[in-house]
Amino acid sequence: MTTTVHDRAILLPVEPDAGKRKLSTAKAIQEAIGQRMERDDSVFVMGEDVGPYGGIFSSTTGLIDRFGPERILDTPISETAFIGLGIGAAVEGMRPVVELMFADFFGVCMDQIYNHMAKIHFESGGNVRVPMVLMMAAGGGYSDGAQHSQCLWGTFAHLPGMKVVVPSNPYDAKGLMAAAIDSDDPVIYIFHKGVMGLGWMAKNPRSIGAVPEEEYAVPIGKARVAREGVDVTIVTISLSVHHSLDVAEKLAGEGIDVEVIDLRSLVPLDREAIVRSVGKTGRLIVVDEDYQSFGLSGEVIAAVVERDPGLLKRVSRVCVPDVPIPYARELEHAVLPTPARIEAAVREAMAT
Amino acid sequence: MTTTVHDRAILLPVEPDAGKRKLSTAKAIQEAIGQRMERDDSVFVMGEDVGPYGGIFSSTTGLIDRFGPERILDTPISETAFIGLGIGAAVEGMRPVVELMFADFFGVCMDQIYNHMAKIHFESGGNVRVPMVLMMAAGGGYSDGAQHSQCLWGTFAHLPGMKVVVPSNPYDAKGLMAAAIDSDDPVIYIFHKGVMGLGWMAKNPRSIGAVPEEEYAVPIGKARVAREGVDVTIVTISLSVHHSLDVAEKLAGEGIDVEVIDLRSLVPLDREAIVRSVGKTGRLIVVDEDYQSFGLSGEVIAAVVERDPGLLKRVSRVCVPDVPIPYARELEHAVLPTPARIEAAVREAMAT
Amino acid sequence: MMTTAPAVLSDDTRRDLLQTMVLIRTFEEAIRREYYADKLPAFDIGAGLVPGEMHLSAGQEPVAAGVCAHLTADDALTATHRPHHLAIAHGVALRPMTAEIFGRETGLGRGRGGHMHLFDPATHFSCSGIIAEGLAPALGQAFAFQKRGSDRIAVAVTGEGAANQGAFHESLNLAALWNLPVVFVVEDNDWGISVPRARSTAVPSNATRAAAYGIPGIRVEDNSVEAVHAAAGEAVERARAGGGPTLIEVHTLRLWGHFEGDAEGYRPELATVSAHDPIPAYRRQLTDAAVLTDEQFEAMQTAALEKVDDAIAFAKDSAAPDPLDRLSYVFAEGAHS
Amino acid sequence: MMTTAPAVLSDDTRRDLLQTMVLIRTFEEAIRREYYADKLPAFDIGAGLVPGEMHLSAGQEPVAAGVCAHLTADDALTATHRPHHLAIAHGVALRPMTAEIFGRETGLGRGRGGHMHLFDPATHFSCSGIIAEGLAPALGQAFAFQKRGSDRIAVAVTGEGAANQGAFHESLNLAALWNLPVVFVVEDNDWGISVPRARSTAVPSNATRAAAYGIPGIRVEDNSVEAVHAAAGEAVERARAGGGPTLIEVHTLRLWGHFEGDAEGYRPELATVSAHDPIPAYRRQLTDAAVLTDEQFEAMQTAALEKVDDAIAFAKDSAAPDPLDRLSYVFAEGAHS
Ligand SMILES: Cc1ncc(C[n+]2csc(CCOP(=O)(O)OP(=O)(O)O)c2C)c(N)n1
Ligand SMILES: Cc1ncc(C[n+]2csc(CCOP(=O)(O)OP(=O)(O)O)c2C)c(N)n1
Ligand SMILES: [Mg+2]
Ligand SMILES: [Mg+2]
Repeated sequence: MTTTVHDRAILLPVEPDAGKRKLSTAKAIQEAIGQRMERDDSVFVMGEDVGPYGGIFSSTTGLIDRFGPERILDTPISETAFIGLGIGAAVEGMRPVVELMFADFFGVCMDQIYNHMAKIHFESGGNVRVPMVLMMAAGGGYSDGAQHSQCLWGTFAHLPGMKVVVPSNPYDAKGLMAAAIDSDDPVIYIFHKGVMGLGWMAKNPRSIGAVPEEEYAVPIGKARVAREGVDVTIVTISLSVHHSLDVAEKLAGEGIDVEVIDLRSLVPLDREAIVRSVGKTGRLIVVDEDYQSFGLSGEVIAAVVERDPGLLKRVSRVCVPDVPIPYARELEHAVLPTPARIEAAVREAMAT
Repeated sequence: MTTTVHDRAILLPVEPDAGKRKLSTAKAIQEAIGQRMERDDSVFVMGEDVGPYGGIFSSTTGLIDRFGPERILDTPISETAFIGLGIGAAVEGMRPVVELMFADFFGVCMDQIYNHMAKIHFESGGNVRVPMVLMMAAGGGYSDGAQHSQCLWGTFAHLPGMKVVVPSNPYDAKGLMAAAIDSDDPVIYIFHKGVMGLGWMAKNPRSIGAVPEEEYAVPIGKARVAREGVDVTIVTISLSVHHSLDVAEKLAGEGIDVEVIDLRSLVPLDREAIVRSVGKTGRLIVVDEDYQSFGLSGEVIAAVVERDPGLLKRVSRVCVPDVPIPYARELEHAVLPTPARIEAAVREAMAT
Repeated sequence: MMTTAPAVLSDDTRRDLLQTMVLIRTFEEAIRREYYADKLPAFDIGAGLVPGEMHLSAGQEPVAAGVCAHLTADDALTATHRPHHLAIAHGVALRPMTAEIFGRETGLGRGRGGHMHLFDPATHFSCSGIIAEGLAPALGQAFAFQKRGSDRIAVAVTGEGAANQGAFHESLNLAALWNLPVVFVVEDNDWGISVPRARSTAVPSNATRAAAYGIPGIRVEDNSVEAVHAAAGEAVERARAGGGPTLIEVHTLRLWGHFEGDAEGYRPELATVSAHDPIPAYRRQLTDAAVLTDEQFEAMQTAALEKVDDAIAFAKDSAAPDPLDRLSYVFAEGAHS
Repeated sequence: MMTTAPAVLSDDTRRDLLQTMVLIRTFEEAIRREYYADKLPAFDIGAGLVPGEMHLSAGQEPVAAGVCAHLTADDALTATHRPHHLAIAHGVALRPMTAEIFGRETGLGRGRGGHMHLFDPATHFSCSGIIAEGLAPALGQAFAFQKRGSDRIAVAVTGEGAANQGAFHESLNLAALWNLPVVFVVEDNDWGISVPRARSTAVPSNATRAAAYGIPGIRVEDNSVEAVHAAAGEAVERARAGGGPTLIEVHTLRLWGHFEGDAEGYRPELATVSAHDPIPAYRRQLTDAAVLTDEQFEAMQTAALEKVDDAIAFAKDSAAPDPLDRLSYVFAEGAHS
């Protein structure tokens, strides 16, 4: 149960200037995994259709050609068995990157995830480490129905012992994946399908962006001020960052100056960054594609009030209003945190 | 897929005077199930060790003697199969009461629970009902370790489509179980082991209380003001209600007047009751034995601030601080919301 | 494991089986057409009249036709992410089914469910997009039927990939233990998305696995609707008679991609797949046996096309759900959240 | 399914097996004594020096002794909620193990884990309180050993009740498919808490289930340590040689209750249970075969008692964890929440 010692890549927490080489988020993830695999043979990838298919949402495209089926392993549809296998391998010092195809499928394997992967380090008094990455696709917006469109990061974040990382753009995706693989702790790495920059799904231009070729890590637990502003703070994550930035840019023309905080991870939650921003604006909107109640949005609000109940002049949430994700487009787009809903929330906040 | 029509029992949401017949919470649950089984043969009970053993935490004691093994069914250790069986039987108009032995085991069967039991009604556009109760034991305090001491109600409450009921005392336990069986919706019914009034576990005297013999239902979704007060509001649930009342009684002697709200359910959450109380006291303490972040406590705080950010003068949380439940008593009692921690929080709140 | 020799079927039954298969194929072709109609040239999975993932069943018609011929609308059937063939063969009404796939208020689920979530109380049909998780609810339907003393049964269908899920094992054990009237049908189409059977399943036949539960296991090797019909007939009869569950695996064919948009680059035998299409094969068989004329076959196609066109027109003419109703149907009763 | 005839064992090996069994029993008796010492007369599960649920393994020593005789500290072993016999036989150091059960800072998990959560990196031992969920991590340990080209193996132990969990099925299929060096051992003690085997399991022997994965399945019927030793020897050798997994079921005995405090009212054969105690039986067998004298047996008991007393004294003398450290060890690195 020894753990391979990794050279830490240099931390570059700030996105470099654009104009450099651009990648989609999917390619950025592939690159991070590939670079780590090249210099550390304890890293391997395992999951359904991660081999020749390249991952249903292209998280592993091309890796099997470089590393072969011994290190890029297609599994049976046995999530409990292969996630458990990842845990055991990690306990013995390997660094598995395991893919759960959709976050929605957590229900068939949650015991391995939350009672084993997340608790072994604690139960062993720190004597056994589980350096494993469990990545998964999340999110809706393309009519995939109630069992294939959920975000669910709040569910993982509520349960102690795993870090929960949710990148919004290619630069962060690469750097956070590198940090996740380097981490001696289990990391849930959730990518929203809508930020992957896939050719076959509508995408926001921010799904493709400048990514350095060299290795780097983005530290887990530090939020990013995606846009500075003084009037309203939007605290958000993942695809909703793109929507929020779009809305912010639109409203800037009208003199409304929105600050957008991209949390980048739920666990650890960068409470400082939230409080700092709300301290400036006094107005908080939490935008979250996960279900509204008992999740991220409540925690963000509590984080502010707990620090100082006087900070907040106004608060609101733009989340999925505690309904399963409907199939019909008209309904789905009525419950997702769309730019239209975000814009309405900002205007309302400014009106008070 | 017809649904048996039930006579609704009269709703008696207010606990009758004491001095009547007293029961433990466990016996109150048994009585509710037994009374419903007597007049509706579509009700049956299923789970591990619910037959001759009577339920590991005595939720079904004696039922097999009255109703036989055809209606009180011991199952294999196959939670996915038997919870799924409950769902299918409910879809065909039966009213299963299924026991998951410990809430901690949800990870082996969560898909049936949250993607099927909770979503079928919605996905079918209301055409298929799933009138099922899934009851389970929760909570720590007796050194059962990280996999047998969790509360986890926040996890269920975050996911839409199931009601989440958590009684704190015998009267409510009977009435809420009756309401849960009557409900045409799936209901998660969580009983904390510490409120069951078991002979072999330390218990608060409030685990035994007056319970009418006749049938009645306590409406799901209405909080109860367990104690009126004007200085501080404690919003809480389950065993923590007992602790909070104990602390309130103690501090009353010092002139500190604590209001205690027993939520009784997370879904629906009685936001009105919370806001009403905080509107009076201005000071909110959320006491919750579930993990602190991304759960009930954040949601309660958000519920207040969302309504009016000016209501709160002070807020704090007494929860499990995002660590797995430790085995050693010294550590476990340092992370549980003990009376000592609650008392300290009230004093702190009063000091500001 | 045994292989059942097909019993001699009446000419009518044989034509009925083919008719069902033709109806299914006609439906799937129409959905495929509609699916792509407004997504090309730049394919966008979320766009068009029929958005989202789309798993079609072409090639697997023999399973649906052969099994469902033994069922009535009182019997329950649970299907998977690839449910259309089974729904049609079981008699789910085409109009509301199609409207659901188009996400309309007139759909089976008022547009809330979609193609992987078809629920029809009238025929006790349901499906789930989560692998193998539809098996357990079927047990409960069978349980309810058994308790009421009826001879109704439940059929639970799943893919060969699904036979490696925990839910498969738990469900078979519990059904066998409680002697429930269930027939388990595994559609072995050789693939679980891009993973071939040999790289997912440690044994060549899932019928072998029946022994792990002390129940009969049958593998139908050749995607023949009549062989399926025979095996299912025995199994259904056993279940109705109180003889408990049976596991049937059918070696069938995924004629198209896993879902629409799947280029199947991973599939080496791609070029020869269409040669194994079971519909022309069965048509030839019946023609050779002088059970079917060309005119009769064309009439089948016409009848199918009429039904399918009607259903699609119905769907297109139906209203979309009102966004204001977005919070409805979470609960049957009581306030929302 | 096959039954392996015990090979002839050396006298030393036979005495070693008995010695291990005696050590385990001595340990369990001591824990039982300590468990009740400060809980009676009013039993309170959370009170006393050893609080919480307590699942003891008396009667199941033949499994632990017979299997672990083939392992070294480099091999991995995963156990269940009933883990002490396996931990001891695998060589987990008694002092930190006992201290963990007493919830002390010197324990294997610094008191964080408890009796169902013993983790020992030195012997690659671990356990889990969730039924059947320990199997899958064992696959990963075997995978890591295989990747490194060693002949180390993993053994995954579970109860007969656990063989109806989904994790059992998935783990056996994946181990067989990837030809992993794993030995699966099912301890059939006839009971899953209060549910007898016949009411949980559709087949009389889990060895039958090996066929569902194309691997050898063996049932040892008589709780004989030598029969277990023989079956495990073959399976371990097969795994080390690259021959893949084996499933062994041992019909063993739960001598005491499911957990301490269990009155076993549901158990009809209660009165006759102690007659089947494997330790006196094996002692008699060895005495009859002139392999063991009474003095040797008494020496075994004395040696065992010394070790156990030492471990318990160590535990009692150790400090409890500091409540101020309550937030430690959630993460290996980085700030907490
Ligand atoms: C629990 C779970 N894991 C993974 C998936 C993703 N998935 C959808 S279909 C499929 C392949 C299913 O293969 P098979 O059971 O053979 O059915 P087929 O698609 O061939 O009809 C997979 C892996 C899922 N829906 N549910
Ligand atoms: C998933 C899960 N379900 C239920 C339990 C509760 N439980 C603990 S031990 C046990 C019985 C286990 O029986 P078996 O596998 O035969 O092991 P034994 O106790 O006989 O050693 C049960 C049901 C659990 N720990 N985990
Ligand atoms: Mg398939
Ligand atoms: Mg057992």
